[in-house]
Amino acid sequence: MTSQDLFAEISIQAEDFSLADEVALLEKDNLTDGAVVTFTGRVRNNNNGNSVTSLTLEHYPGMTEKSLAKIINQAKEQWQIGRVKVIHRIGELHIGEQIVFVGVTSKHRQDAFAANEFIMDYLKVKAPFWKKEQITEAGKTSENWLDAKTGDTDKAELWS
Amino acid sequence: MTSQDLFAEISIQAEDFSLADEVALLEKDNLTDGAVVTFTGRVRNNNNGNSVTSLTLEHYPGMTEKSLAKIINQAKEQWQIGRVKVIHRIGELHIGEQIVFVGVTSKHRQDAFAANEFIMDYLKVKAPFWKKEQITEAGKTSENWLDAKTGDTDKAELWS
Amino acid sequence: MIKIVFFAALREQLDCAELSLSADDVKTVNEVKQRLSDRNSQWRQTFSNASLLSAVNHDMVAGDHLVKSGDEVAFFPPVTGG
Amino acid sequence: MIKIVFFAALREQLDCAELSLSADDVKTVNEVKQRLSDRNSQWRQTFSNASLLSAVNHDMVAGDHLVKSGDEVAFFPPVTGG
Repeated sequence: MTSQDLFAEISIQAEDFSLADEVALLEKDNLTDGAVVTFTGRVRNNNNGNSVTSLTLEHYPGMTEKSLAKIINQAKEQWQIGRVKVIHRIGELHIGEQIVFVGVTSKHRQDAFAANEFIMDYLKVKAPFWKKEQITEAGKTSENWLDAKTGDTDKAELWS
Repeated sequence: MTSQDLFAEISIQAEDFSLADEVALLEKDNLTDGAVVTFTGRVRNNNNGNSVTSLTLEHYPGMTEKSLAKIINQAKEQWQIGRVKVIHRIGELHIGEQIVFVGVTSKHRQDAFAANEFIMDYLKVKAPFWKKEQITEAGKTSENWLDAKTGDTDKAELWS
Repeated sequence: MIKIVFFAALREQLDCAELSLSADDVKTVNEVKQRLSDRNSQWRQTFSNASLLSAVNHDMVAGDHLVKSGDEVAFFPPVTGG
Repeated sequence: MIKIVFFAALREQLDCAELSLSADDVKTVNEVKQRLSDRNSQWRQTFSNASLLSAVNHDMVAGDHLVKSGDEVAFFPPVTGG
């Protein structure tokens, strides 16, 4: 594999994505990386015990891409990894829908696992995305912005 | 999600598998687990610097399934995880082909990452599979059984 | 001029997505924040939230970060993506 | 009788996949191994490899594990799956 075959791609998009297509791209003509780790995050129905019906994802265009590129570069400095793909969806998303994808290839499974988890941990506290949830209870719909979890900040700090 | 929706499936098979299909089964009717982590291991072309053309995977039928079930149960005792699927292929596999798949769902991404990596680490040192590699160099083909890596044993011991 | 942008709950509380300030009177992010707080009691209360984050030209920065004409300064709540 | 099975490189070195031993003369996995080593010099050399693993009825065990009639005892090299 020559160096130009290594890539780190970031996509912020409203459309859904295909896990199979993304992994196929990570693996295409890549015969040196035996390990592929993926993380997929989806909208679940029990955030904080409320009955979430959908989420709306807002982001800060420009800063989002820059912060994700920085996070990926930090991962590449710490672990021997090959290709990286990060996808984050924006706009309105319903229960069960995919929100985020991180895919990492490596010669070594430990590096693929660590880099993938590091990217997710840092994305959670550094990338400018905000979730607003729509909740329906007793036939009444309300909205509220999610609070950041202190656990996420603590977890990201464990890496440094 | 009721408890019977939780599953841990193990498949030892000669046939290839579809990452997309496996993840779809892990996610189907599963609205409480927002995190899905997958590991895919593939045959790479540079094991120990030799020019590997293919691998033959042998296993110990019966013990394989029992050891993988034990590994999955240990993961379920340590982390809050939902569904688990482990696939390991046997027989002759060529460069680039998929060898192993581990998929784990969880409410919490940290648990999904940790359980998945734990299962792979333990599979590497506890599950009775053996790889024989076919090497072609200067037009000559030879075969040899892979040596176990002491690093794998060390890594598995880190969890205990 | 300095471009100031707001996101998420902060934008809704201020009912404002973007405004401009003269670069003459503010040297740091904290001074930008002070200037915005001085607009009225609603803004003062909103900016008293210690958890607000700041970015200058798309990089997260601390309050003592210097600002100059042409900069884009952003304020927003802790992020909740992923 | 005790069923003995061999895998991978070990099976190839012994040129044997499976055999049976009377349970009367062996009480532990180590005694099974000793009995096999006594077959001839080739087997003795093969079983002198300290890294060989043992399983009884599909569970990995140590050398002092007891064996009885009807057990399946397996010997194999360190595993290399995944």
